Amino acid sequence: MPTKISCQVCGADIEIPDDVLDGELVSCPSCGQKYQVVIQNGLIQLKLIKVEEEDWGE
Amino acid sequence: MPTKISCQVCGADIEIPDDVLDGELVSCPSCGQKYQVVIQNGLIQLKLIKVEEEDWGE
Amino acid sequence: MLVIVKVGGSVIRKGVDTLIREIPELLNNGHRVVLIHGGGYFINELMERMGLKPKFVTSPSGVTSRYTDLETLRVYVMGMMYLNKELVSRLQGVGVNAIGLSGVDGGLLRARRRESMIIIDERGRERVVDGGYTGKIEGANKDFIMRLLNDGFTPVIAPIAMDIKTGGALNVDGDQALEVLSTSLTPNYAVILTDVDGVLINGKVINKVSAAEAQELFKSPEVRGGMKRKVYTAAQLAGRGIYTIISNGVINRPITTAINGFG
Amino acid sequence: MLVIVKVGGSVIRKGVDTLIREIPELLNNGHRVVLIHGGGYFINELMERMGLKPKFVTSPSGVTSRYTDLETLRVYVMGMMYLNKELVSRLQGVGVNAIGLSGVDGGLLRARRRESMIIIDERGRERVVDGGYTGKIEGANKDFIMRLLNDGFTPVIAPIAMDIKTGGALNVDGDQALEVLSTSLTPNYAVILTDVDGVLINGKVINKVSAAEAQELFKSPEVRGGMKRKVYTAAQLAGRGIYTIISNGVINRPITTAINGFG
Ligand SMILES: [Zn+2]
Ligand SMILES: [Zn+2]
Repeated sequence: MPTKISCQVCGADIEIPDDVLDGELVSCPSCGQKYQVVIQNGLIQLKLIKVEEEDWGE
Repeated sequence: MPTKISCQVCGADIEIPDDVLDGELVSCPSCGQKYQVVIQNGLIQLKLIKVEEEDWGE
Repeated sequence: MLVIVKVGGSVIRKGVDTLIREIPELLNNGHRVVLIHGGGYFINELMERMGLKPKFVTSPSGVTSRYTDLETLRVYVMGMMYLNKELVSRLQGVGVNAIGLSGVDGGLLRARRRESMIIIDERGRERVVDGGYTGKIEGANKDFIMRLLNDGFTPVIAPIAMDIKTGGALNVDGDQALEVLSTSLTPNYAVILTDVDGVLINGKVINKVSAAEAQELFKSPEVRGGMKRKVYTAAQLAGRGIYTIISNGVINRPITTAINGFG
Repeated sequence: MLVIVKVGGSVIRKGVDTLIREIPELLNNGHRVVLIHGGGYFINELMERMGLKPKFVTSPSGVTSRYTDLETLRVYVMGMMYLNKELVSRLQGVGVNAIGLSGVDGGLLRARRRESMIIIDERGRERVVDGGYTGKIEGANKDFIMRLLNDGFTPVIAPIAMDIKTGGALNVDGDQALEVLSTSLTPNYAVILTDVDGVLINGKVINKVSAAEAQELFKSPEVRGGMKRKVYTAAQLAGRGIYTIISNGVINRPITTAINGFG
């Protein structure tokens, strides 16, 4: 039975897969908002994401 | 039949072994002078030696 | 005249004899030179020799790139500083008072570490992971470089920057180092030396472009991979009024040829 | 006050945390510091990792020592410059504007290559062979170091010198680098940091010696190997009127402790 967490933007349920890993991205099926899954002490939380996309390194 | 070369100091014969290698040291059996064997184009010559002895490197 | 030259790894691999020979000539004519070098190929060789597998990550848009974990960073610093000392030795051998530096030395190149990145994992899912040890250069210690130049030194700079937060070393792009240093030092010319004759479009060499043309080139499907980065750098610098040339580094007098070709 | 400190590889291996923490404190109190480092242990580790067997030669008097062929030199430069950047990063991390240099950079340490050496070969015969890539330091670029100190930099110097004839890198002894730099810069103190409390004679620590005492110590059978070289260095420097201390580098405030212990 997959965990469900409410979207912080639209309130819809977001299904979290059982084999979810820390850092994984999930999207709200209703509004499309992306979240980063944060797992701490077995507790699953969703964090609004902000990730850099640029040219890096040699 | 080993090669023989005259000592530049005392004139005595210095026997050069058949399996001599370039850079090898030989001594005069008479006066003790040390030489470095220099082999160039199959030709064996003797050079009076001068080598540094000090502390080097890490 | 001040010339900032990025010597690509491909040039180092094929041989820097002509480049090294040209530097004392330029200095004798009163010019000042700053060299920035690459050397990615050498890092690959070193990792292989140490039995380390290069790590790669795939971005959501499908682009695969090297991942600089701590072990990779260590090999990167070793390898780049080795090449740096090789270049300095070669220059000292022809009477040039070169000084080799990483961006950590004297806080020469300060960068922000990429803290996190999104990748596509083995299961095909998007995931946020630690960004590893690559950085985006935010500033150069201009005073330090100017002082070295005024004192008669020829700086040779490795593509390593200093993490602003920790002081640690970061892998940075050599072309980006050229961009930041050029923006800061405003040289007469910025020269990018590779092992080809500039950018090839329809089989024709393009090595002189205006800012607008560079922007166009950047969009061209014929400009790919490392060359895309170079054209982007050229476009950025041209936009700031700095003459920028992408040229062949393994010919005779590569820097003079590049500059004369620009005229 | 100017202090020149040689940080032995044994200290780097055991941890430089206390040393790094002490540097900003010394600088804030108006002192100037030049660091020279070793790191032979790391070169051994790297060679092993690259599947390279260290080469050794035996002298006619029976002493076995490492032989620095070209391949060994390359690993030596990589490894030493890696440690150099590590130290610089650590210092930058505590706000010290460190600058890492090899002796090749700016011709900082000029050395004469050992051109040939006599060894006992596999067949037990004496032979003259190429001396490899070790050197004896003949001079330091004093002006360069003084200028860096005046500009507020803290130089961190790797045990690599420049071959006077070719500009190439040479493996040089770190204690010899300390000796030459101290003779040239005439610091208030020269400090040799190791992982022990100075020289042990009859179980008693000796860390303060006059030139004559150092000469005596040098002959003592209890002073062996690397420590013999350090005592020799101390004797040389003491003879030139420079306070020289061999001290423990892995304690709290190692430099201040060394200097205070001298008083
Ligand atoms: Zn939603
Ligand atoms: Zn004789």
